[in-house]
Amino acid sequence: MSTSGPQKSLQRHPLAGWLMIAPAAVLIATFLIAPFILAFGYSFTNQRLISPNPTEFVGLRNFEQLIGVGTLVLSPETDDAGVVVRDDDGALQYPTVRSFTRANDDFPHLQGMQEWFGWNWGDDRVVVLARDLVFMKALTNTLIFVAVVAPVQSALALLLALMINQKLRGINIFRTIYFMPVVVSIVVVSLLWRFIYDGRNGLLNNLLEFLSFGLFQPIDWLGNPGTALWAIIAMSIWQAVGFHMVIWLSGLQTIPVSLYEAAEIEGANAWQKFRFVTWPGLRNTAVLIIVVITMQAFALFAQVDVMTNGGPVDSTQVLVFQAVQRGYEQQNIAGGSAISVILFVIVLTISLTQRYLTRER
Amino acid sequence: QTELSLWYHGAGNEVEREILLGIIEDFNTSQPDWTVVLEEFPQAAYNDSVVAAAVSGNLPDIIDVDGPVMPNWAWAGYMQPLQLSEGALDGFLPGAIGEYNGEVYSVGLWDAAVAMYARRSVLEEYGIRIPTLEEPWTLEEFDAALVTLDASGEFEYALDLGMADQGEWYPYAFGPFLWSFGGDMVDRTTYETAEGVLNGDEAVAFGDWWQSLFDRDLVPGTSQDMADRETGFIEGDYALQWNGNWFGVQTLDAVGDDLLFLPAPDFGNGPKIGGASWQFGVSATSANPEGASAFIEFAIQDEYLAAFSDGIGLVPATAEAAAMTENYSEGGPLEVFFALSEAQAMLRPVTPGYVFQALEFRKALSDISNGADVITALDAATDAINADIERNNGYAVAQ
Amino acid sequence: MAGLELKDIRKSYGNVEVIKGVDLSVEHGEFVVFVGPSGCGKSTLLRMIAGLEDITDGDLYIGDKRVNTTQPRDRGVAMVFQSYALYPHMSVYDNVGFGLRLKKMPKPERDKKIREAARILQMEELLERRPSQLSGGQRQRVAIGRAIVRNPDVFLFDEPLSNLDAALRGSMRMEISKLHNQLGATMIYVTHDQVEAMTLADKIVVLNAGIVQQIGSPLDLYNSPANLFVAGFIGSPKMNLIAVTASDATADTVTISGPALPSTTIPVATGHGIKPGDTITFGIRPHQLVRDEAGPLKGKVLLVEQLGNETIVNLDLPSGDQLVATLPGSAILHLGDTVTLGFDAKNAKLFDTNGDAVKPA
Amino acid sequence: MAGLELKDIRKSYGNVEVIKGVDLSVEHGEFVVFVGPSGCGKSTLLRMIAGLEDITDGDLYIGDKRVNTTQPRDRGVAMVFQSYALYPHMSVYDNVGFGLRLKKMPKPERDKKIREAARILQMEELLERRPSQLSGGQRQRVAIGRAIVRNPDVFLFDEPLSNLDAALRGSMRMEISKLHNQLGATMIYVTHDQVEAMTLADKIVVLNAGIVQQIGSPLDLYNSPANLFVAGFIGSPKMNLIAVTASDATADTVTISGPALPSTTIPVATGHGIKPGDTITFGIRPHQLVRDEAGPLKGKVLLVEQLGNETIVNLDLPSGDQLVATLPGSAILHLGDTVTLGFDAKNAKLFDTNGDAVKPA
Amino acid sequence: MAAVTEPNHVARTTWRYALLIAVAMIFVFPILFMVVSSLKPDAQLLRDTSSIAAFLPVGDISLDNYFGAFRRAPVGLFIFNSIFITLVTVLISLFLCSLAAFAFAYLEFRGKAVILSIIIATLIIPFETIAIPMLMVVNSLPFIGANGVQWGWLNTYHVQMVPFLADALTIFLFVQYFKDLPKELIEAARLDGASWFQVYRLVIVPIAGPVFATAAILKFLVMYNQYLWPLMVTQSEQVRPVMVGLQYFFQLNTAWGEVMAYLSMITIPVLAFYLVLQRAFIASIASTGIKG
Ligand SMILES: Nc1ncnc2c1ncn2[C@@H]1O[C@H](COP(=O)(O)OP(=O)(O)OP(=O)(O)O)[C@@H](O)[C@H]1O
Ligand SMILES: Nc1ncnc2c1ncn2[C@@H]1O[C@H](COP(=O)(O)OP(=O)(O)OP(=O)(O)O)[C@@H](O)[C@H]1O
Ligand SMILES: [Mg+2]
Ligand SMILES: [Mg+2]
Repeated sequence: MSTSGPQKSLQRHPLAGWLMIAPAAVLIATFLIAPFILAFGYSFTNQRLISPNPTEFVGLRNFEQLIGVGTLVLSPETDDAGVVVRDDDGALQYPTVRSFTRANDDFPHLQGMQEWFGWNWGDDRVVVLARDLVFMKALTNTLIFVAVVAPVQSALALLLALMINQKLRGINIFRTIYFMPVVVSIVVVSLLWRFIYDGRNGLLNNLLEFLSFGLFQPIDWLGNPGTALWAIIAMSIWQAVGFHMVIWLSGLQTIPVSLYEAAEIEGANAWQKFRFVTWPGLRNTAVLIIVVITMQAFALFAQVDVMTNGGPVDSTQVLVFQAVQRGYEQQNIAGGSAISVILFVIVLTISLTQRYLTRER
Repeated sequence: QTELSLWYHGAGNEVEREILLGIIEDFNTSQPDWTVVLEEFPQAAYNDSVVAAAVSGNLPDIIDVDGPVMPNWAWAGYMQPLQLSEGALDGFLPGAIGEYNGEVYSVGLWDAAVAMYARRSVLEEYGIRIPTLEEPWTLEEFDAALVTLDASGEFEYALDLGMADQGEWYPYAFGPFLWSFGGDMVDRTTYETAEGVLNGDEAVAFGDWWQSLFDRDLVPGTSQDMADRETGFIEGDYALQWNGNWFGVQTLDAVGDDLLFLPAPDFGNGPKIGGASWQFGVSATSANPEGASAFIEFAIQDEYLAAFSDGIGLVPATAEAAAMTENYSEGGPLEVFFALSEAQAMLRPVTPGYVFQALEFRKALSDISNGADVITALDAATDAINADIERNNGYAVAQ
Repeated sequence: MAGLELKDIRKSYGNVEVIKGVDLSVEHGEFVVFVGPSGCGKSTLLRMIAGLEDITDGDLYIGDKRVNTTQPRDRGVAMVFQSYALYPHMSVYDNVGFGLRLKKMPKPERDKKIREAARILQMEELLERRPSQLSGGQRQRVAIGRAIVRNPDVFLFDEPLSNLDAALRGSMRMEISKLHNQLGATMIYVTHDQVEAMTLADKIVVLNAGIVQQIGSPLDLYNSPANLFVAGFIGSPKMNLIAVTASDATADTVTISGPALPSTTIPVATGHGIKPGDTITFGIRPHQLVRDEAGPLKGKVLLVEQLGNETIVNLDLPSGDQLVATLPGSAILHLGDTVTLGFDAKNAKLFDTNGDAVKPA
Repeated sequence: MAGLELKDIRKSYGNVEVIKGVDLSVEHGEFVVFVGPSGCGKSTLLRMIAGLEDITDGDLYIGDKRVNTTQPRDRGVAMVFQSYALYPHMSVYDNVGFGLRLKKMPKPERDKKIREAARILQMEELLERRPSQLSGGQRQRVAIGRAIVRNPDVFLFDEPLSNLDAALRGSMRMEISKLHNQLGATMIYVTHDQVEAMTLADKIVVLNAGIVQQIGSPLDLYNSPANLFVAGFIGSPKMNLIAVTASDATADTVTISGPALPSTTIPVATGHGIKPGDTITFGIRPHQLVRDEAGPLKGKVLLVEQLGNETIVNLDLPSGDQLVATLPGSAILHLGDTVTLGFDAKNAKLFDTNGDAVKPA
Repeated sequence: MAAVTEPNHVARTTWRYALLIAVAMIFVFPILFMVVSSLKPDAQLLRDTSSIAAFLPVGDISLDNYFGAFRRAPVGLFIFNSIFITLVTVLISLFLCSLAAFAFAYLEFRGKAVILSIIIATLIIPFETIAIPMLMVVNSLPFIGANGVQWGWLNTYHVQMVPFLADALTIFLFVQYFKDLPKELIEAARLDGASWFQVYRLVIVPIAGPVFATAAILKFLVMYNQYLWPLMVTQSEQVRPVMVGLQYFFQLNTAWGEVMAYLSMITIPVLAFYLVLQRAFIASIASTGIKG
């Protein structure tokens, strides 16, 4: 250190820095963070949207309610002789889960739980029960949705961005067309896709039938628990891909042309130019896109609200939809807030992991 | 003059606005004290707007409220009882009177009713008896009719229940089936539990039958698109349609004299349809409740009831008014609906918890129709409803 | 075999023509240096040969193939960019090895080549750095390394040594020369350094404003510049050029005189076409001026630059012309001193009214 | 008044110290040139003076003010970046005028200055262009223009002429020199061009690996290099350095001999500290070698470089050492010829075992 | 243009266009459906949804739905409100967010990393889940307007704008982009005497054209499609935006043709905005080589 004591760095500009971020920071604190903290607070109370009853602190009850799980091992029914009973098809018979979860004083901790999933363990059947089955399904569906949408959508968006970043006459027209689904409100697009997915004579079924020369059997895309989530996934990707295409495009433009020239001379083909010049040059953009898509995927709401309402049989329940349903429709702000908080914690964990993995080394 | 604000859910409907503005103008000129000012909201957003306003303390003087929601708002303290003169509600259809906790909080200028839309020619062709109010279809009869119609191969589906409409339609239109089976969404004696009524044997019987409709492909499922709902019956793709009176005129125009509006089937405990539609009430925060009540009392005059009915096709709230209308007067094309309302209408559970119960009922129905285990689905709804009641201290009225 | 043939090559940016019909043929294995003032089109020409710029008009052959529309990667060229164009996200090692990697050269072989190049370029200790952590000269060396590992048919160098110090430049020059001998590849080299041009080139191309002024061996250009431009451009300090009048002309001499210069007779080749009375230009290189008390040129010292081994003197002639002379050693001169200089008539150059050189005897 | 004072300035990047304690004082109005091999820290030093890099340790004074933590804009310096750093979105005119605009100079005055700079830099016709439409040399001139219009107290030039041709470089050198005289500003200049360094500098600072090797006037450095590094670095072609043994030493002479050199006695100043038997280095500049049939150095011609006015000859000595000689004119020599060279003993330099110069007599 | 019309070049270009067009087909149909449907009467519109006719202007074509839409709702007013609210918000937010991002990307100061992390974390919060608390917040804020200080922001334009002036996505977008710009430009400007704000305004903003265009487009979309919030805070028709207006068309019997007409009309401003900004995009492509 020099004689004049510790040096102030030239690169530090606290005053200018704070002044520049202050307006945005204050706004975000007021309109995002403060409400969120309120919501966070609600999640520990029994706050209702509408109620003459006073709000009470309930501790973690809302969370326990949401994430409570239990297991139950069912042994096959036996007859008086202790021999297992089989039905006509030879399948084992088990007591109903209901008999344990409803008014069964021997299993008070299972009261009101529902079967989530189960498997066979020898002759026994293990059942995992959830206190809030809808929430659990919403949670798993959300994770599936994110896991599929985030990579697929970012990759497709990049592909589109590369396609329309060419120097071609009329490329603007295509750029505009690719962006169109984003321009139309998601609510409207969702309505439109209900027509397309219609199980009887929707366009998709008609098209597939036509393409397969009539071999294809129409599927009730949104009415079938096996396909509904995938239908929503496909439609969501289709709808939002233009949004992220635009972000990729702006990233593409920061890559200096001279690097492509150098690579071209060194014998790189199109893929190699992408792999070694474009992709590394898009690093910052990629981080942005992945984070944004992940966040947006977690926030899935409108499509479900308009297209399936969480059905059929909860196959399209997702967290935000549940948060909204509980908060507004069911007037249970506390419950909705608790879901928001759980969502926040999950996403924060994921994004911290993401940032840790993609940190600059 | 004191201004009274009035919120109404009909934004975007010109006819309603005209009539309402007419009433307001008449009222404003009829007395010197009050001036009513109208603010309209789109229906889909109305409840949320009111709740938001309540949360922020911005309610108007007079609010428009959907009948079954009223107890909830009254309980929450958004509304206060009306101050109507004695006998003002004489002759009103029960569905048009919003009573909660022994007080009248709201009153409707009309009621709505649902009926089974059918074509006389079709029923005759397949030899299906045309039911009457006195002798409605029984469960077996109705089910058989559906099977017959389906078996004919003429129709894509025998019956359209309107599963495309995911809102209040389910409890409004299908709740009465449950009631007719003998179940309910909540035990109406105490309003404190759904156990045994929503998951009792009657309810399970209803659920099984309900599921069978879908399993047998007699009716389109929840993924039905809105276009099909609107055109399916008219185009002849659906043989029967369970639909509200607001579609009556439109369908009549398309189908003509062949169209029949049939009463609800009797599933064992008498035929039922839902009652209560939009009604007017006074907000709890109104500084001028007497003025607000005065306006409401002014608005429920027969001529206005008739005007509304003529304008938007709903069932006028009194027989006198019905007589003055095009559609519900004697020999009018929709006359039958007035009769249906009178004879079959039953209110949805009059409890603040109804709002929640309706949601659970809706979810259970749609899960069942999509193959969920009937008992499990009804149990889940029952538990959820009970939990909600408990969370709200039994929806006891606050002191 | 990769000779090069440029036939009436032209290039326009919008309305501006920057290359105005260049004809040039380069033998396989030749070392050609492009020189010319800043902005004359050297880089543009190189970029056209590399395939990075469309050729507006004319034909370009590499080997026997017309390559006007061949992709850069298929031309078999390597290029060192004036602006380096290093890949910012790759280490020096990877930057240099990139082309080899694209060629799928096995790792050990690649490694050998890279380390060899690093050794030649004296940057072995920099291999792990990123370009952003390098100094200007270090970056330039990486750019050179990238080209030389690749063994192309044609090397294109755009001022590759401009940011290096004299010593390094000297040794790099050596290395490039060696490389040229070893590989026998065709090399095209742009430089502003006269020493580089003179020492490396088999053939120098002098460009000015998009037009080739002269093509020839280094000594040709130095000794027999084709015109005033080349005369002024080649050689440092530049040739003194003084406007004079031809007072007399025989078949093989021209006698000139002017305000700056008493009557002098210069031997020239026959057929020179100069008529008495023509205003022509007389040229003499600073190195060819010697102190000679009897010499014809006398002037006041304006500026003295001591280079150690020699001294550059700027003189003000009474005519107002300026004269530069390079005197050996550290001549002791002061501003204002009067110096008299002479020269050998056979070293003098004459340029006719068009600026074209008059052939010397 | 803006002299400059560097006191034990140090700079580290992470663990690597690249400037290792530089002490330097620059008088107001002085012209200081930094030279040194590529990567020795010249740019880093300049950037620290400009305030673009934190000073890791030491004190920097501009005028009388310690400026270690003063913001760049408050230091009154202008800088020409090695990589130009032109604003891509501004025309040349605006690039040059940017600093003036920030100073709120009235438009007409600004216009005058910009046009004046453009005239000096010979780029009047480029004023409307964007940087991307310029050649390398043209960009460099814009960068210079941006600095000179601003009349700062201290100018920092980082290899400002490296991309210019000899002629232009000559005239730019002239202009910078003129500017220096006119403005009387302090100038710090990095270059690799020996001519530039020698002609422009009042004082040259020779750096190597972050350490100052010698500070002195150009002729000092040339004539009395302080150590082997400076001897080898200054002068082109570089000084011949040959390892020899001191066979004898008196108070004012040293007699050396070695395989390459027969016994020769060199006059030196007293107190030289060389003992007989020491292995020392003998140095002689290529220009100081003359053809002399009786000379001590005889070798085979390895390489001949014809520069026109002089010829550079590389010789292989029988000892295996190499020797470079610069002979005047176009000496006619062929590879393999044997050449004998002599020198004046008082031109010879000796360096002791540590590489430090032995004072000449 | 160069005279490059070699056969393989033509083939390549043809392929490119073929691919572009194929992909375009996948994306173009919602707009096509919307516009075509807006010209059809309800019955036909619904009948056509199951066939290719949905995309063809066949049958009974007229502009009736447009007149109908205007009768049903003050379409002009809604569009004006939305454009006004959106444009003002976009402009201010681009400024505030890019300024903050500038500081995050280039200035060092204590606390920066923490604040940036918190801001980015707010990306996670779906608006729906904090709408009610936010309502309480705005309801308790003062506003200085024409009538002096007022408490509560409901039923105004600014309540629809202010909460969205700064958002994490926009800031994040700018930060990531700024990181890619060459640092030397900033250094040069600092030496030229620019203050930080001048560096931002005169150097960074002009060369960051593409990201400004991108951020503007994205923000425009988000703002223009606002639904839940305006619904909660606008009680008067005078300040309602288009998406709330859309609900006017969903009655007991939805007027599908009018819905489509209305949607077509409200989509025009978004498309126009996109097209205008796309120009900025192209212009900035021309001046690449920023880093070079
Ligand atoms: N960010 C960095 N991290 C690590 N080392 C660095 C960094 N920047 C520069 N260096 C190293 O510091 C040394 C000095 O660099 P500097 O740019 O000052 O050299 P220079 O003297 O200007 O060289 P040149 O003449 O080649 O431009 C170099 O060896 C360089 O590799
Ligand atoms: N995109 C462009 N638009 C217009 N003019 C251009 C463009 N690119 C280059 N030029 C002009 O073309 C001419 C030739 O440029 P080029 O880069 O070939 O010069 P150069 O000979 O390499 O010069 P230098 O030695 O300075 O690098 C220059 O005058 C330059 O200004
Ligand atoms: Mg160039
Ligand atoms: Mg440098």
